[in-house]
Amino acid sequence: MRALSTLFKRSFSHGVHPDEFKERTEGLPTQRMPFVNRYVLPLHQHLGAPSKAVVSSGQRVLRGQMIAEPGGFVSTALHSPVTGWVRDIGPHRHVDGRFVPAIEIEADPYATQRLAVKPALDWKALSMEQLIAEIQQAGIVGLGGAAFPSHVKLSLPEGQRIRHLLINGAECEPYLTNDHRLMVERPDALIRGIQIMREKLGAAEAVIGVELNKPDAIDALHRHILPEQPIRVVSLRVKYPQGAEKMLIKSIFGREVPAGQLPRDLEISVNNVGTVVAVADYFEQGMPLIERVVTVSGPGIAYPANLIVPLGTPVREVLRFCGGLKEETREVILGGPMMGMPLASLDAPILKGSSGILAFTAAETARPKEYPCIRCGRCVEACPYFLNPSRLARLAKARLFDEMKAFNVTECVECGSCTYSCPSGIPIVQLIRTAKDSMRRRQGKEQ
Amino acid sequence: MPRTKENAYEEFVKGLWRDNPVFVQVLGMCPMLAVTNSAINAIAMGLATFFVLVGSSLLVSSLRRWIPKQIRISCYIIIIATFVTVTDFTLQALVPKVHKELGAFIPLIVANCMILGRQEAFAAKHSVRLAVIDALGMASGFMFALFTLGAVREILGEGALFGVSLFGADFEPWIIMILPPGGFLTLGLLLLFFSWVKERKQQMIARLAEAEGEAQ
Amino acid sequence: MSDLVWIFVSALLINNFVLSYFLGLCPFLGVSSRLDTAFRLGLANIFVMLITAFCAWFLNTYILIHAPYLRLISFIVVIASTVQFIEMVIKKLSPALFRALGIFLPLITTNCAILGLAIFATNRGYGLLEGMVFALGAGAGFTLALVLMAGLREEVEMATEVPALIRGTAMNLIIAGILSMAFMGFAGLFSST
Amino acid sequence: MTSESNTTATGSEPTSARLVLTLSLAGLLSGLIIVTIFEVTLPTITAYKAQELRKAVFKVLPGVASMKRLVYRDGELSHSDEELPEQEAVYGGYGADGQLVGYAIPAEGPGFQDTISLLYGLMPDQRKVTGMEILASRETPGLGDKIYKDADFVASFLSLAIDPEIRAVKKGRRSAPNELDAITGATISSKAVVRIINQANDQWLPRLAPSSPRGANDAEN
Amino acid sequence: MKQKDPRLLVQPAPLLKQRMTAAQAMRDASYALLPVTLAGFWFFGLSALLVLSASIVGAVLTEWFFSPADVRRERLWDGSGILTGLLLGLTLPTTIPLWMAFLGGAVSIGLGKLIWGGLGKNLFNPALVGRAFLSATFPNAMTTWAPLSQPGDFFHVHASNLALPFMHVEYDGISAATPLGLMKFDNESTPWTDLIMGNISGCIGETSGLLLVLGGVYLLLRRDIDWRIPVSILLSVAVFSGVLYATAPGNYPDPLFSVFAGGLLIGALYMATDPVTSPLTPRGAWIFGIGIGLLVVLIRVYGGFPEGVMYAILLMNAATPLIDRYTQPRVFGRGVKSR
Repeated sequence: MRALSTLFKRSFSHGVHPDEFKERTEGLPTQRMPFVNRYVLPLHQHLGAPSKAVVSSGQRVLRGQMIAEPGGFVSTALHSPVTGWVRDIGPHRHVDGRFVPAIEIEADPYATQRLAVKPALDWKALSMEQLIAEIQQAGIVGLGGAAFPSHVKLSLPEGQRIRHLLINGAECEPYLTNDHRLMVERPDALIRGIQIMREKLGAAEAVIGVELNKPDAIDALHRHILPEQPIRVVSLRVKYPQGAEKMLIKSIFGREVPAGQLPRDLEISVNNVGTVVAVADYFEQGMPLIERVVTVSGPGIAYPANLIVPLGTPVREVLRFCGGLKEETREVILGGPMMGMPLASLDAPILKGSSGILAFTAAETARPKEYPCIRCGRCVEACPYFLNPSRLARLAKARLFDEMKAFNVTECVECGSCTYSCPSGIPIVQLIRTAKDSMRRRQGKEQ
Repeated sequence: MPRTKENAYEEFVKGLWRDNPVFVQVLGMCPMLAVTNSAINAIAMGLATFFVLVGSSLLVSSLRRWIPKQIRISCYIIIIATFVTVTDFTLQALVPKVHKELGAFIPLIVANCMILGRQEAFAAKHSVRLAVIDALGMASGFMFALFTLGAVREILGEGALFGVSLFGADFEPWIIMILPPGGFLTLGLLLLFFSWVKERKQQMIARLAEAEGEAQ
Repeated sequence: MSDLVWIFVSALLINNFVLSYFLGLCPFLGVSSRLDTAFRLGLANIFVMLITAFCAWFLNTYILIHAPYLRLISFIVVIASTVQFIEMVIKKLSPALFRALGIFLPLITTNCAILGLAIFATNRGYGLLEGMVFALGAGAGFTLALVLMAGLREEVEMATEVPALIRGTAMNLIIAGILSMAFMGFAGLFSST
Repeated sequence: MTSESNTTATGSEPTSARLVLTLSLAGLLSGLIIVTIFEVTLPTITAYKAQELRKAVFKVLPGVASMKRLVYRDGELSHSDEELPEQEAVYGGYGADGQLVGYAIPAEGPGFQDTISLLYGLMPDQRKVTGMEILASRETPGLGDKIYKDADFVASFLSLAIDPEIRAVKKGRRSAPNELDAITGATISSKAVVRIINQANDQWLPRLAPSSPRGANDAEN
Repeated sequence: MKQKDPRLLVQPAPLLKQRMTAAQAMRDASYALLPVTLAGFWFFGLSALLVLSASIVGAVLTEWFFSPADVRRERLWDGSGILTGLLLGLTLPTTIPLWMAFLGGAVSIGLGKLIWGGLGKNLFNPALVGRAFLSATFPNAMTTWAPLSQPGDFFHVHASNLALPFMHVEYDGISAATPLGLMKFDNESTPWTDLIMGNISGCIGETSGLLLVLGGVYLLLRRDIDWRIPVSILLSVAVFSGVLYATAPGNYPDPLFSVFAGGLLIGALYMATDPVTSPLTPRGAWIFGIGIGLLVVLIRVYGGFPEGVMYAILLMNAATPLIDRYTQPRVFGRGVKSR
């Protein structure tokens, strides 16, 4: 029955439908991860300019205290996730294995870890500019994965307005259930957050897009929306990459965001459910973004879980809390299996954009031996941007970059649907990514 | 710029093999593929081209001081066309059967870019002696290529060479070889074969050099 | 009427100038690496062929009956000068067209397909209309072969797996051979009805 | 460039008058050479052509001793040796007694691969074809070229009724005097030959009056 | 206290893969051809088996000979060479000398595949390149058909099969005409029941329409082939020949005959659908299919050959790069306005 109704649900064209693997964690209530004794907070965990540290080594910091201020407009503040001492401000291992500037904080094992924050704010009294400034101060970024500073998204250029506030609850990446749990467990907070943003943006309505594989989340939202609230919940066909904002807009409004433009050009603002909840928490409790929900899953994890993890917790500690990695684990991914980052070291910390920790065994990481492309066209049918990935991959191999541009490689969002769908095991998106890097480097040289 | 005897020899040999107009420079293919369905046609075409090329090279190089450069191409074309017309009539009178086989492709020698190319690239800049030697080499090379192609196509296509049956009446001819696709495929495969030979030779030289290096 | 259809189809497909008569091979192999240039060369070629057919008919009917021996030389002179003339006219009248076709016009002068067209039309005794239809078919056939070849070559260019030994002319000739085999399917078209 | 130094060696930039002069001189010279060779070879070429034609005509018209080129002009046939474009001609064949035996008619039309041109003998009063010779064709070697290589096929034109029209039928199914066996594997080429002859018949039969044409009188002299 | 880290792989996402593999697609195609192949043995006896083996051996040996030593095994077992040889063999007449079938297999792989850089890079269907070569080279051998073998003489091998290489072929006197040949030269139609059951003469694999469709449906269900291609080919052939048939039923074959006779089904279902040589885009697939249909009807009705499927597919193969180029779908977000 569900399969049948799925067929008629609106969605974007193309895309893929990988196995979901969500059943292992979607029923698990979110747990709070206990404090550990060491936290590492890289100054650059969002898109844009890095934050600037405002604390010094040895200084005592309280949980929720700002430790770094925005380093520019496209940048946000950073807060201590724990009460303790700043141990070091210097290079620490990042997700990709490189060393980046970070603040290391040692937790005070005897502190109460009560939030040391200012009281709730009366958001209704704030002007839009003040609200935006507050959100920047709260360090809120898009929690879906891209970690784009939310206040930037909310600041509109002169003459533009927002008609629809679109809340992204698609969570199309397999394995991940953190948004799902958030919607099930905190629909009230979500709706309050929507209320704040919708009224401040002056949007006529808010739409929450949720994929059909989260019926309990849809129910919970329906139960909490008051009849007079202009909030719609739209259930969507399960499909990857529905969570990409342009695809979500296509699915819900049936409109394409023109290439090179942003959703706001269609008078739409898209925000992740986690982000909206963070906004609500900040204005109601004064709590800045110091923790987030992380799904820990994958065949290499002994006890999968949905956890509220303080930012900066080393992945190693999270894994240990979940029973450690199984012997056969081969790869650990921060984020979803389609677009996440492979971890080079378990010392890497949880960042604002880390939606999951997935541990994979040989069965998942084994790459099939690469076979020649037989032009079966599955990647073409998968690409949500209607590109021709097989051709782009061939051009990338032949290093014909100008040709690649002629075939619109710049539109590629690297969602990985092509690699997923390729029966020949060609790492299409990886080839495209590398080619784009070389192109960027070459362009840099020319300038 | 006095030239030694060896140079003259060089000029001759280069057209035959190293800079073979067909196998290496891939020039003048229009008349060539069309008439190489038998060895005899290939030779006839080769001779006609030979005559035109040598004759016009001779004339161009001897007149090179009097031909103004602005109209040199037109002059070359007139010279070549004259030779071609002469060839056309001569063949028609002497060997009408061959002329019928070659048909429209004799006048097309004019458009053979190899001939015009030699005038522009060589005859116009060198002495009569060298120009003729070069033309002889190039024309021989061209004829050699035509013959190879014609022979391969005739042997497989009719089981004969110069019309003489090679394998007896029981041979099953490969008809494609005397059809147009056979021309393309044979030339393509011959080019492939020659580049393979060349590569082998280079590998061999490299290996010899290596062996020598080790011996020392 | 059916004669004209057959002349057209024959020149276009059955006896395609490039794939069956081997005429115009130099541009076919030389200018077929990019699709858009191939297409424009083809168009320029059709244009010149039409004019050549007209000139050849004119020469044959009014001049060469008195001096048949001047056929070849007059064809060449006429082709060369018409191309030159067209180049000048186009340059004056339509600079855009000149930019599109201009660089190909001198190339066409040495294209044996043009001369071949004039000679074949003469040998077969075509009248004006037949000659023009023949020219149109031959030009369109040349363009068709050129464009197909260019499409195929652009694909081959991408294939890094093509053995280095084959790359280049050998490969192009073999592709042409296969194309020519495929065109054999048109043999006998419209002749049995 | 070396050629540049060559021209500059003869003097400064040549004037256009000189260019024109050079070109005309070249043209003149080349014309002279061509005319000479043409004049020298013309008799041989013409003789050969005439001989070939004669051979062909005699082959398709048995029992002929002399022939004449007849052109169709102003509604009747007349003798003419002058070749003019867009003029249709046949060859009248005459016996030793000077009587008209029949006509050799050149015809052409589309074949399997390319145009087939042929010459066939026709005796209008006996309503039959007396022979056929392929002059030029590009039919497939081994198959279509049997239209002139297959002796049986060529022989079947030696006496072939033309009424109502000639038909090529599958080998072994020949049942009427106006039918002939098509070549197995070259049906299209066989049919093409037949069609070319039929079309030429349609065109020429009305023109070839059963009585001897005017030009024929000359042959008796 | 320090936990032992596993050796972590840093392999960029995406890590998930669907289960279909290209090698599986090759095997699927071979399975789909199995019923037709067996029917070929049934209809034509041992000769069919010999011809098929010769073409497969020709293909596989060529592949083996020209492959670098280190990848030989793998190339041999990826199944594409066998598939090419099988497809070629199925389109040959049973009377063809074995050496010609072998040569055809070798040409298929050599000119159809290896020179292009191997599997996936060829722009023409390899089996059809081999077949076109044989058709142009030995037109007689390629158009001499044997009638169906009688139950008793399954083990009868045509003398012509065993002709010595390069030597002239003698046929054992029995010859039959294909339905299309009968149509073309004698204007005789064949009952469609015979066409569907395979009670006709022709190439080894083109006799039974029913089994061909069966295998095709299997491939369609496995999503190995693009449904648009066979559908558009068969539909356009039916429509074009239907229009002709409607104008003069006596002169033209009826649409059902046109679809089931000759190599159309095997071509439309197994050769034109070869993903390597057909367009990638959906719109391109339609154009490709309609183009083939049009050419098939054109060659069959107005051309010099009774059958034109092979040429039609090769010609459209040649046009595939152009079709692909001009049917690129509109990139998401291109050509739309924000308001």
